[in-house]
Amino acid sequence: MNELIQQTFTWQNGLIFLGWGIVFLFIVLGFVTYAIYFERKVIGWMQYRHGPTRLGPFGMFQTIADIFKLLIKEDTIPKKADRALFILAPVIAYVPAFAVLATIPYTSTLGFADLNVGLLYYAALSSISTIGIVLAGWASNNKYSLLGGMRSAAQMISYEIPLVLSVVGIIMMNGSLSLRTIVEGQGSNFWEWNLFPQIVGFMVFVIAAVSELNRTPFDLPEAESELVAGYHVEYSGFRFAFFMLAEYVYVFAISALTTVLFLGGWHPPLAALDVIPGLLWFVLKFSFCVFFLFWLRATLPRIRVDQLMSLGWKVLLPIALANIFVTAVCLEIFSK
Amino acid sequence: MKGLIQGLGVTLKALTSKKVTYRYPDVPLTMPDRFRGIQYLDPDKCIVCNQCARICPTDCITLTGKPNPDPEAKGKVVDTFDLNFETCILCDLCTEVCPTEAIVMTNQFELAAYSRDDLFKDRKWLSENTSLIRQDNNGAFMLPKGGGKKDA
Amino acid sequence: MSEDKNQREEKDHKQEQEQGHKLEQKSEPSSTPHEPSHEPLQQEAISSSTQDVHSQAISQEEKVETAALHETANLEQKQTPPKPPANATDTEAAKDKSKNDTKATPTPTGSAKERPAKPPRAAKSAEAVPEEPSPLQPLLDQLLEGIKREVAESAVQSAGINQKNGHLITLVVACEHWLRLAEWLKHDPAWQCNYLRNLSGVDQESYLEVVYHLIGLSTRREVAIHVRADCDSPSIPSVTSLWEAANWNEREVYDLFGIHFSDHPNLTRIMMPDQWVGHPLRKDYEPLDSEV
Amino acid sequence: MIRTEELLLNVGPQHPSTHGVFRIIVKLDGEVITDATPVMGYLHRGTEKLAENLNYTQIIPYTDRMDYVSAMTNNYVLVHAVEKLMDIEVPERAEFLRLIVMELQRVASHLVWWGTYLLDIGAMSPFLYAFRDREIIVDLFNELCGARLTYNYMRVGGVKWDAPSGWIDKVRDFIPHMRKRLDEYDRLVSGNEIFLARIKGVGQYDQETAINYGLSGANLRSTGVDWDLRRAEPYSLYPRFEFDVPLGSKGDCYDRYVIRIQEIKESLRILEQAVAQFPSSGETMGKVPRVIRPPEGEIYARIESPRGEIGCYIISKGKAEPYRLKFRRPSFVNLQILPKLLIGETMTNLITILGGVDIVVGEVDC
Repeated sequence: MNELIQQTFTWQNGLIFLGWGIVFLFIVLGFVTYAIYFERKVIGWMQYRHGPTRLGPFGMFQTIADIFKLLIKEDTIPKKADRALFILAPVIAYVPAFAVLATIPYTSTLGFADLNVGLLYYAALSSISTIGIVLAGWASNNKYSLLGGMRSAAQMISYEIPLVLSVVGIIMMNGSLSLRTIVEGQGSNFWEWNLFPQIVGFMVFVIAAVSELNRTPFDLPEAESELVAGYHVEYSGFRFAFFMLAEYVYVFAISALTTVLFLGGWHPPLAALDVIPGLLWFVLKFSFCVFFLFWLRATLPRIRVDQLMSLGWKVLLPIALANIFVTAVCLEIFSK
Repeated sequence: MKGLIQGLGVTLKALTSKKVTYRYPDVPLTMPDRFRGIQYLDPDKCIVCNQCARICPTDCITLTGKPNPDPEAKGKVVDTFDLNFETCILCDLCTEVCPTEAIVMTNQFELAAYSRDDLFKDRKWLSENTSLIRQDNNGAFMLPKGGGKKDA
Repeated sequence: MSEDKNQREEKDHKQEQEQGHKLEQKSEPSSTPHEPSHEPLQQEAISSSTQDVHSQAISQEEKVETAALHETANLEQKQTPPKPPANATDTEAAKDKSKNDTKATPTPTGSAKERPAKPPRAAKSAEAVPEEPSPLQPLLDQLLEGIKREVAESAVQSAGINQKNGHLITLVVACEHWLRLAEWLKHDPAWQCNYLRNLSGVDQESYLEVVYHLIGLSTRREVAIHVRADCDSPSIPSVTSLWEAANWNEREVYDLFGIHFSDHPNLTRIMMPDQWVGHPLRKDYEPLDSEV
Repeated sequence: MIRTEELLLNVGPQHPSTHGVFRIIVKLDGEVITDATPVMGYLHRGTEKLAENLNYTQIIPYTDRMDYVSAMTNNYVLVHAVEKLMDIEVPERAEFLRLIVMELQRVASHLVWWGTYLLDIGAMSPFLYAFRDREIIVDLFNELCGARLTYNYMRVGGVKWDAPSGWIDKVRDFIPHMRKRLDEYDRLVSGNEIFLARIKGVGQYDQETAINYGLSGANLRSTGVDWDLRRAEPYSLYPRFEFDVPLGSKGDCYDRYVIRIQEIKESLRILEQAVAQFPSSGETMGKVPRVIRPPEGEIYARIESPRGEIGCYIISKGKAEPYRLKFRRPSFVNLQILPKLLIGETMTNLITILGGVDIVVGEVDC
């Protein structure tokens, strides 16, 4: 894939990229379907019940049936809604979520583009979907969704900064923004991963990432017990599916990013285990991150808006800055 | 943080523990004997004393009697017995006052109907509703009054 | 009519059952010696309050008649002689209760009205024992002078002690003195009734009435006050200024009875839709659709 | 000139966390509530009007449907009022059965409250945990009186059914099991910092306002007022068992939460003693005339339901039907303090406070 990118852009290359793009789209859609199924099963097990079991063996086809239902369902647009924005909002919410996956290296060879500003690319694109959510909240002309939209705008903006700052420590250690070099910078023994030198950065990153996804301790925009369903209350049919898709693709993206940045991408935890291919390690770490997100959703209550803001600005931000400062000092002392 | 981690521990333990839900539509659910489902009427026990129609808080029982066909037996025999299941609240007062235990509750709890007029149960339907009849009718509450012996 | 004693043998049952049937055919008036005076009254009340579709009237008749049928079934059960037709206020029950009433001293442990749970009761003594004045009588007299002193001479129209209700002091108060009395009850050091526990409207047909149950949490003293308002333009001063609990209760009484509470913060309907016509809990209220 | 308007929001009759058909019209300035007016009556079934044409045995099924989460205490208050009016003596075994059933109902009702309260605050699992344990109690009731929610179990003078064989042992086994579960709940939620941050200091009021608003139950005791009818005005067999009444101090949602959890433990203690002293034999029905015809007079009986003081005011004119029957419903009275508490709070706290007051709309509208 890399040498293809270096060559001049001909029709033939373009078609190959498109082909790979579609293949990857189906991989991600497959992941989303079974992430939803896996989440419902895990949360079910955690609540002493079985989760979906009726459709297909162990309920495998449940999510496929759901998506099929959403496809067939009528796509209602509220009369007084702002039609253009209403239709545009899910697109704006979903496209960056999928575009962000381009720079994530899965194994030493497998990976799409290897931008040298991979991390910056990720942070920039992921904040565009905030606009999509705010647009959805405003366009559906519903008070609840307006509240949901406003809340999510406040939340995402105030958690974007700690998310990015918490990663600056790693960048300083590796000296480059490219995700591939960050992974190569981590050794194949688990104590050489970025996790341990950057443990503080890791904590801030996890909290900010969960809040970025609007998931449970911070799922304020679509707080079902208060705002009924938040910004996507007026959406139905396939447009609603877009928002669900966007949410779960972000789960994919954030888990992949955590694996790459902190858990050493495709490196095995112990050097001796090198014989097992890197992709398997990547998938293992990746699914642990996904499981952790579902685990949080099953246990934790929701945080209040003002507590969310104060946590974001008064707690995470200073810790992230302190982490950068400490990393800088350590680099200065140890690099000599 | 300690509380959060404790909470996560509880849910993790629940992940692997035995589940408590039962597979109702596939596995039929058995109710205890005293469960109050839809009524069963034994027409020949009924002496048309109208007690059940009077006690019913929502007045959903209407019954008419006709004089006993064979001349020497006195008293009346039940002709039509309509139970308007739309308003019946399954409070079990009718079986309580019935002196001859003609009307008895069954454990049948699947009571949904596709149209409202299925809900008007007539005497024929009630007498055929013989599945899972309740045995222990007001056992400790009172001795069976009137003719009906406690044959259960 | 559904309970029965279970120590009676079956045979006696059957025989008594027949007797019950025979009575059914007898004409109704002769079968209830117990309260002849009440039967006709109750009769008109039912027919007047539901002069709608004929079927409704029949089911009412049936209810009254069956009540009479069972009434005669166990005559010897009658414990109490026909009660003097006392009105609701002073129900001096014939029975005296053994009670360790230490109302005056609010000891937290043996709380004043704590009736020992079901002490083995002496066999029901023969009736017509002269009603022994309840231990609260002195307290009642003390309250009455206090009211005469503080509020007004004719404030209390009648006062009594409800034996059955744990010797609850019951007063009937004129509605013009009510607000003044309420303030006194709340601020008087001996009473300090700071907890309005219940506020209910009653339609006594000849007049509308609001019953307040007050209790002082610290003094453990309880009092029930009936305030009367006439039927055509019922209006009672509102006590929301004294007890906030009265706010919605008074709105509910206004909604269901039509009693207007003067200077209530916002006297609007609370249960019924706003454009509802009529006050449902009144006896002379014609239900919207008759066969309900 | 930029003009900011207040947002008028209907926390409407159909809303996931108003515990029933209940609506609050809220004026929002951003997220802060400036004015709240509750609207009710959606579930008003006119029980008091119907009761005037029903005799006492027929009213009992209607009381089940008032506070449908704790039907047993509604049954008991009506039956207790009539028994006091007619001086009927309830046999020992019937009174024990009533007490055991009421305390089980209190545990079940608090479990429903606990599950839905956590769901309002955002945690999904506690609801399932609570209903798994409540299922055991509901099965016990199903075996005893044939119904899971609307029991119609108590009669004037006693109870309808005697305990089936082995029922008391099942109640005895339930108590340790429930205690183990309560520890699990504490580990899952009570220490959770997010949960504590959400309820500490929310919806706070002092003792004067609580008494002035006529609150009762955990809402009153959370401000430190020692007023539990089982202790203050004992009825049934409560004087025979010792249990203590948990009291709060600050009167905020956290105190109410702790009190209700403590009340479950106290109920389990009472159950333990009641099951130990349960008479092995005895009638379940006292001497009751065939037609319940209370003598003329009026009575206001009140007991401690899981939500507060439930009262039944009967005016009888000596007939088989009550002349006037008024229920003092704790949820209706406790709800009055809501508008006062909500001014200045955020939308999220509205749900927390409403959950903390613990209302059942069937009882609010009666």
